[in-house]
Amino acid sequence: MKFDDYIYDLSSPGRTGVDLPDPDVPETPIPEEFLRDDLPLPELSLPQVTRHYLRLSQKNYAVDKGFYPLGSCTMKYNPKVNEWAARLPGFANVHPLQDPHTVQGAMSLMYELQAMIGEIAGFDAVSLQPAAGAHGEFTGVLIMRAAQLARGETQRHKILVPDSAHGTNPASTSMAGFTAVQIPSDKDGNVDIEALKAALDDEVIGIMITNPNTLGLFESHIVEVCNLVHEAGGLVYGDGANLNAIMGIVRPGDLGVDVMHFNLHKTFSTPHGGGGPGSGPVGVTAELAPFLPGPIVDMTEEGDEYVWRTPEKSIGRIKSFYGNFGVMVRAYTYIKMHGAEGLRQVSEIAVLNANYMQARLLQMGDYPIPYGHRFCKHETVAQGKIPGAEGVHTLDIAKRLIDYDFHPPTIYFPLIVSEALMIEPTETEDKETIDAFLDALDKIADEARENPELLHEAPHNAPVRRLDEVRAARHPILVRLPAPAT
Amino acid sequence: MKFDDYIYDLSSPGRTGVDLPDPDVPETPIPEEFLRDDLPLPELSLPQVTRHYLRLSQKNYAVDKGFYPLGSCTMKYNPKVNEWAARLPGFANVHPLQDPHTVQGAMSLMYELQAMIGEIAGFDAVSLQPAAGAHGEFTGVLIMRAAQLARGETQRHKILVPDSAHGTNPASTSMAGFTAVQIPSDKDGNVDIEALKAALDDEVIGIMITNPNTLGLFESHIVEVCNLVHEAGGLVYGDGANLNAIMGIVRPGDLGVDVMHFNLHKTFSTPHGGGGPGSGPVGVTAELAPFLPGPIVDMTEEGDEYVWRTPEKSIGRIKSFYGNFGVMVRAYTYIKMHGAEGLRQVSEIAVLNANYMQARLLQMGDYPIPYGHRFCKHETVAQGKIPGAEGVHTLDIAKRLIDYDFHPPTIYFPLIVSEALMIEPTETEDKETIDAFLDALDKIADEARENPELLHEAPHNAPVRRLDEVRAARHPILVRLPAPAT
Amino acid sequence: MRYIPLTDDDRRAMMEAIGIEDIDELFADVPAEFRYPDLQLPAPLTEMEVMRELDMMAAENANLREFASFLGAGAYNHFVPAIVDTIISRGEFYTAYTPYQPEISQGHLQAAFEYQSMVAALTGMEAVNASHYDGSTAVAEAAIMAVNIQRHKRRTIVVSPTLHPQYREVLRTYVQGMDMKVIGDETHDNDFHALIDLTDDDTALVIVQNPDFLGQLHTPQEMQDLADAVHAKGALLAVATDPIALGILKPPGEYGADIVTAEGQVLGNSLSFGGPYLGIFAFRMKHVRKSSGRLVGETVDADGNRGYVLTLSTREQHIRREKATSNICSNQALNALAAAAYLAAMGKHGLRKVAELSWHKAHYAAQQIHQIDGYEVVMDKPFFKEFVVKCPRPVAEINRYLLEEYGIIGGYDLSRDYPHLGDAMLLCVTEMNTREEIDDLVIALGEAQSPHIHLNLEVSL
Amino acid sequence: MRYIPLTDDDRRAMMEAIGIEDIDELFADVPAEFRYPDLQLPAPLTEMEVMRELDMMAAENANLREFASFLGAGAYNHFVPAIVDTIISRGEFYTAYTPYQPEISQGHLQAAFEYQSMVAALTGMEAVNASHYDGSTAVAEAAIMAVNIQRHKRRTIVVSPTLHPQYREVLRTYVQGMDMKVIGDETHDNDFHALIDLTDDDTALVIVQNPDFLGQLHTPQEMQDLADAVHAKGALLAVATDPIALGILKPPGEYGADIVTAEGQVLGNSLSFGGPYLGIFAFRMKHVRKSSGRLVGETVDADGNRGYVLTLSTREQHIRREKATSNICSNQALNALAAAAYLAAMGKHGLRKVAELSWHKAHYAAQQIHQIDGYEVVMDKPFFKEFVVKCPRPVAEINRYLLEEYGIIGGYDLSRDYPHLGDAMLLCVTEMNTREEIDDLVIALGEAQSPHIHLNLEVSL
Ligand SMILES: Cc1ncc(COP(=O)(O)O)c(C=O)c1O
Ligand SMILES: Cc1ncc(COP(=O)(O)O)c(C=O)c1O
Repeated sequence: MKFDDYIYDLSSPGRTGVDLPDPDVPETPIPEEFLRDDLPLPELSLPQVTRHYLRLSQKNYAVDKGFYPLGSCTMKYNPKVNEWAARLPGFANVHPLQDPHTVQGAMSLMYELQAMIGEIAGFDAVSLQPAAGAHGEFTGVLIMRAAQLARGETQRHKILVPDSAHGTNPASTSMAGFTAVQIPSDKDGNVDIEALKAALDDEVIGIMITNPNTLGLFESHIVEVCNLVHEAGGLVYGDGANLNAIMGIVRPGDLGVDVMHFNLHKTFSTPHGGGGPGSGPVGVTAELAPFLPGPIVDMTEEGDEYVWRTPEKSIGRIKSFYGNFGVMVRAYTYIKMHGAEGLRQVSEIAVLNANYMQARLLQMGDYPIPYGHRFCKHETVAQGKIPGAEGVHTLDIAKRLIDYDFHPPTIYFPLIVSEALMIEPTETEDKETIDAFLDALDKIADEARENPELLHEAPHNAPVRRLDEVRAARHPILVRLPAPAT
Repeated sequence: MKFDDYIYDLSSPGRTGVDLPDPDVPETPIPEEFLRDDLPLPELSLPQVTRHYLRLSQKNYAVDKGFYPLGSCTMKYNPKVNEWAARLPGFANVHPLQDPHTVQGAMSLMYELQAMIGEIAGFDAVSLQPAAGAHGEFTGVLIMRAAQLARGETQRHKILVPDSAHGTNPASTSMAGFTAVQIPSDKDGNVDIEALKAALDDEVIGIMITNPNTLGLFESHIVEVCNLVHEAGGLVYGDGANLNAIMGIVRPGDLGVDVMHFNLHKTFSTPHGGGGPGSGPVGVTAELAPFLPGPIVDMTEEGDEYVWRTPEKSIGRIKSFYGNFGVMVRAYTYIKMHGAEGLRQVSEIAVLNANYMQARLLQMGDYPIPYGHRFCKHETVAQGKIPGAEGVHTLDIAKRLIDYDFHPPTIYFPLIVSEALMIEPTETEDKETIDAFLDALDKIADEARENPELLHEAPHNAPVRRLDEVRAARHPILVRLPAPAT
Repeated sequence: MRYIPLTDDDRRAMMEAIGIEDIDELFADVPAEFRYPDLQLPAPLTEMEVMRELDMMAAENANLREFASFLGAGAYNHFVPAIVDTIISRGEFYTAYTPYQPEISQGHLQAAFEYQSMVAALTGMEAVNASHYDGSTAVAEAAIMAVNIQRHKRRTIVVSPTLHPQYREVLRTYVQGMDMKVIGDETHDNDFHALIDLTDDDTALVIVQNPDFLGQLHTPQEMQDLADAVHAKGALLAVATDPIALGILKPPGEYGADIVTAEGQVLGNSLSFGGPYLGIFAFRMKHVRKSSGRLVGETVDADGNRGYVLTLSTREQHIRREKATSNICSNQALNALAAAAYLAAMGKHGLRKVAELSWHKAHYAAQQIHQIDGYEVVMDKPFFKEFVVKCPRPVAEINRYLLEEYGIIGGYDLSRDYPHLGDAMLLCVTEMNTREEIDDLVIALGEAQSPHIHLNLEVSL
Repeated sequence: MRYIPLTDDDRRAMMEAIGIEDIDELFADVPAEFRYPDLQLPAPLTEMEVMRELDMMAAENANLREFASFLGAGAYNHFVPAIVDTIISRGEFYTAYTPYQPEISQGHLQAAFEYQSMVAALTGMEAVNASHYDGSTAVAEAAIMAVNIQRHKRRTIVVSPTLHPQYREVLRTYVQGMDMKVIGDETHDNDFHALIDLTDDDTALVIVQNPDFLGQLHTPQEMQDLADAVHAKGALLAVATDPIALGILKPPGEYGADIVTAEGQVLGNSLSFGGPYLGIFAFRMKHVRKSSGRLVGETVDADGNRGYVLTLSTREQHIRREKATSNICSNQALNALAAAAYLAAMGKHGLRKVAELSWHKAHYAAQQIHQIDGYEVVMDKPFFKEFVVKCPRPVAEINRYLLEEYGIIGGYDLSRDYPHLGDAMLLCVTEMNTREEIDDLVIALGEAQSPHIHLNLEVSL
């Protein structure tokens, strides 16, 4: 009995999971020429569907199941009240094109959310439209360029991207039609100021900077970086993916960042959904506000009604409708439950947890931390280079962690740290869990030295053994349909 | 990292899962003398609570996970729309003592449900108050006695209960203050008519009869049984637990049953909840209607409003308020989605599935079926007496089925079949699943002969090995609290 | 159709295996004259249609997410954190049945064992069963258990007049066929001396409620004195209580109760128009073999690992049949799971705070109402979250005014159960009532006292 | 507080391990002058309070469970069976992230692979990615993919004027920084000849919608002819479609489309005021290495058992950075899961029936409306579930009348996007609209045509 068999293997002709009523209106014939011959969808009963997905779900690791210290992804606890909120009929069953009079509640939520996240990060205006962080980056880059074009600076086409940056930064740059120029990091993990200076010229649109950066380090020269870029006529894009480390601690807008995206699905506890949906609002300075994508929510001058407004010089719509509203509801709920003090505590504990992790790893000595001489912020980047176990790689360590019932950290990123293990505990983990994880790493280091095969062949307790990714890529099978009935 | 550790082991002083606001009113001191010293509840974070229960849940077998042919329990699919319905704020957030004007929707649902289940089983009046089948039995027995007392027949105190009956039948009898008299079954699994005749006298309140009975057999003499009892001045109680076999096929009320309980959590697809809540409405003939527990829902003579009414000679309230309303919502949803034709189909397929199971088992020959010469109804009772494997018992077979990823059938019941395996597939299972279950039984018979140890030590793949029930009963540990802090 | 997966081919193949040509053959043993009745049921609706219908039916009820309410009287509007529904909505939990096969039911069994333990902590008792149907039937089961403990030699149950009227009614329903007496509530005197006087050598059990139906509290000392007196007469004492109150109040286990019952709805279960609720049932370990209901016990598996099983089933109907301690089979397992999840999520600090908030808000409300001309709050004893208000006109009229003019669902009308109180209502205030709601109530009550107010009988929801 | 589990003891122990005395020390590298800003945020609410607030905010919106609606225009009120939410509410699914560790993500990976397969079946295409943000960004990604396939040698995108106006807007936003042209929608002529004429050797992609934004259908033959003509000019064809329509209509894969996009919201995703939705993206296998988005592939594990992994990641930003085919990282995985669950539950028969019901009801509505004096349904082409109605007065006024007098949410006002149509509305009818609603709409439209009707600007919800 394999309810988690491949879905088409559960199908049997004539079954259906959901009945629909017969038409309550006279029927209108559908012209033959339009009709498809066959509709090769599976035919299942509802009990089968239920069991299939329940069993599949049990093969998944998730935050609700255990520790998920995936660096850069802020896998914090997803509060259940958020889910309740997003499913309220007044939010879930509302059409985006309804008359604004009939959706004032939803618009007020967006209006308040715009204001609150602007306040948290120090921006004057916010558009909630982008669907994810990368989408926000793309939006931000277009805004930067639009602002410069408006100033007549048509020659600018380069965007500086630190070598520690997330892949979406250079990808967003070139997707927008610009040239990404890589800037090296210095020995402390900061942007190399000299290299930055050398790269700055009047072709530079600006820099994309992540702070804390992907090494988990606060860019100590951030103000200088912003000043240098501004002096060169450039703008500063802040990748806000790591905002969880600095809420109530410092506001990127105050530091000189001109435009920044938020990852509501990281910082503000909305669930990651197995890869999405996210939400990537963009905040900007007053100067850049006219370029935001629209519509955004505004209030009438009388202050008695919410209205849609598209900024005057908008780069245009970046997505249909207004963004991932369901995600906004969750983020709103979270922020309202925390307030200023609560959010600061979130960041403080996220950073405390990461530094505790880092301190104990340093003490353990088995996993080098290249920038361990500094306090980290919300995450720390170690290396899977266990002394005395040279044949063992980060991948092996990660797979072995699975046997200890943990989700592995992010691996092989950032690229500038070889054999990287990027560990982000978040503030919602307890000390016992972090300690257990550290103990597992400790044991794994011993195993690596004593019995490296154990690691090479890990995982041993997962629903499947190690998967052949090379084969998948060489002969890609992306779809499997039953052979058509003949 | 053991999130499914015992809950107190996850506790740490000072943690709390849910914050509450501070009072928004002036505080009133609580007199010292009333205050407790300590409140030894666990202290957990919400992420811990979430993981704890998610992990516990994964250690449970359930209908949503796979085949659960627990005889007599009708473990059919629990539709998800039922769950949606019961959680509607207009149902879930309504107080039972509200002014009836403000709960007309809920009362109309109850009114219609009373009518529909009365119609399905052929009764003139229904009370929805009993909380479960056994509660309904108890109610029914009290009604029977009250009716007879009203006729002045104070001498009656015995209730006849066939030896195949469910344990709740005799238990309800004696809980009501009466004497249960056991009636044997005949060789065809029916009530032994001669024995019945012999037992009938003017001390008999009536008989409790289950039809189809717990052997899965339709009582072929049912009309005669009812007549005999009635002739002796007795009443017939129908245990409606097995209604799933006969909806649209025959109505117990038509056959002569005077009072019957329904198990909404069996027949009408409401979930079993790990043991409850159920709902055990009682239906009666017009003659017995005045004795029903109340209040029940009635309609004003003008037909414009639902009102509460307690029958004139009511045995009294059997439970606070009106019964398990949340369960009623689910049953109502189910019945409304089926209609007369759909319910008949439910019963037909439930019986088809059971007979297919029985036919193939008979053909297999490894599991004797004492009454296999008759068609069964919704379930069949086989025996764990595998030829050539005398040391193997039903318990071993059941535990071995777990290794094949099935929930075992009901075992050792009914008591009149030794080594009973009581198998109820229900109508919501597909043929592939039933076949896979039969294949597993087939393999297990071979294993029993070839490698009985495999069965004695089963299960091998469950979250725990076989549990020591004797030890649990000998030194009962029902509560485990941390030692008080000193 | 609907949830039936068999295809036509399947049916044919199965009929062939059975050796029939028509499903009707399987029903040949059903008396022909009654076979295939023509059921008069509404035409079937698809899921889409039934959702629309139910949405409309539900909207016809005034629900407490939209209306302020001061109703209690045995069912309470306490806060249920979202986590509770998340947990009880897990298919693995709610679509399982009684854990007859412990090896594949450890999730439920452990959760139930934890429920027993947390309720033991809360009540101060040594043992707790897995649930009864609700607060009322738990009381009735307590009476039967006491008689069983006394080997049926004592057969009188003495009940306090301030035990919930419905509980007393259910108790009487339960014991009507047995040779038992229920006395004590003939007067309305809420004084323990009267109960003690009634207790004699036929008394099996004395049942009181604390906080009682009228919200009033007896001090732990009064309770202990009662227990001592009852015990001195050879009887047992059962206390029905409010689990929320136990967040701050000394538990019955500390003042001599032999059996503790409670309506557990307040612990994470929605109001649901009266059910399903949760009968909490706790007792002294020495009486365990006379106790009713399912019990989960700790044990070990074949490898020596800790595990949980149903235990002491020899008390139960499926083993003991007519000699069982109770007929209960299906219980309120999922409601007990909700209670466990609630207690785990609220924890020590959360539950305490819920209790404190209820206390403070109820007392604030009582003080305000007491000051309204024409109203009088009965304050002869301390109370927890409910209190009695004597009103200047019939409660039904006042309540209608509150509802129509303020959208407030008023208190419980005591005139039927406690006529000696005159026009009196039982008001309940919990952490869910905001100060604004209370202040509105006070204003509305003030207005409602005039008998000249015009009442429009139509309520628009 | 809230979701933070550390106790004071924990904090102390951790600070000691780190070697600090105050958490502030961890932030010493943050510029002091900007450290610890005084954030002006609303005071924090507890869960209980926030639920009350959100309940009230949500109630301020007219929701389609209470109001009849004929709005479509890219977001549709189709039926979502309860099973879908049951599935996507499983914590194991929705609290996971991108399955970077396939061994503990087989549940999600298999579900995503099944999504790809079912969407391939539906669209008639060979390959499908794991999702884009929505229907609009899927179109923009198609344009970029086409330019990549053409190695940037062709840089013009020809779009039909009846491609959703927002999709065209998003496309233009996307390519504004690239040396690319978007043409074709300067006129409102919904004729393929014009598009074919515009297609030249700079054309990378021609994008049409079928059924188009105005609901109209091109025959498979017209579509095939278009595809042939486009291909003959060396360009590719992308078709944006409606997955529900494909329940009955010949899929784009059968008439020559190279890329198929769609708004997948209709497949089991709630309207949610515009998002999160689902960008469906299907294409020919030969273009797989230029495709954007995540792809799940089948493979085997070390024991040779079937399993699933993310594959061809070398196209993606985390590997290829500035050379990636797209910048997408987080996608709409959970919405794709909802779509998979929906397709699995509805299956072949259910989806067909949804499509048929939408067809029949829309046609019934169109016929009725066409008969109302002053209204005219544009019928020059067949349509699926949406159609254009020319109205006797501004649509905004009519809609306000429908809403206020009948609680009906009317159609989409076309006057901004298609001014040449005059006062015209795009009406959408699905299986969710009952005949009664349609008949009410017809009556209401009839009444609303009089310009003398008094309109009260206050909507009461
Ligand atoms: C540092 C950083 N920047 C940008 C992104 C992209 O965000 P999204 O996945 O929401 O598109 C991520 C996501 O992992 C990230 O970690
Ligand atoms: C035949 C029969 N009668 C009565 C009952 C008792 O029903 P309940 O568990 O709802 O009390 C059962 C339950 O299993 C049963 O199978």
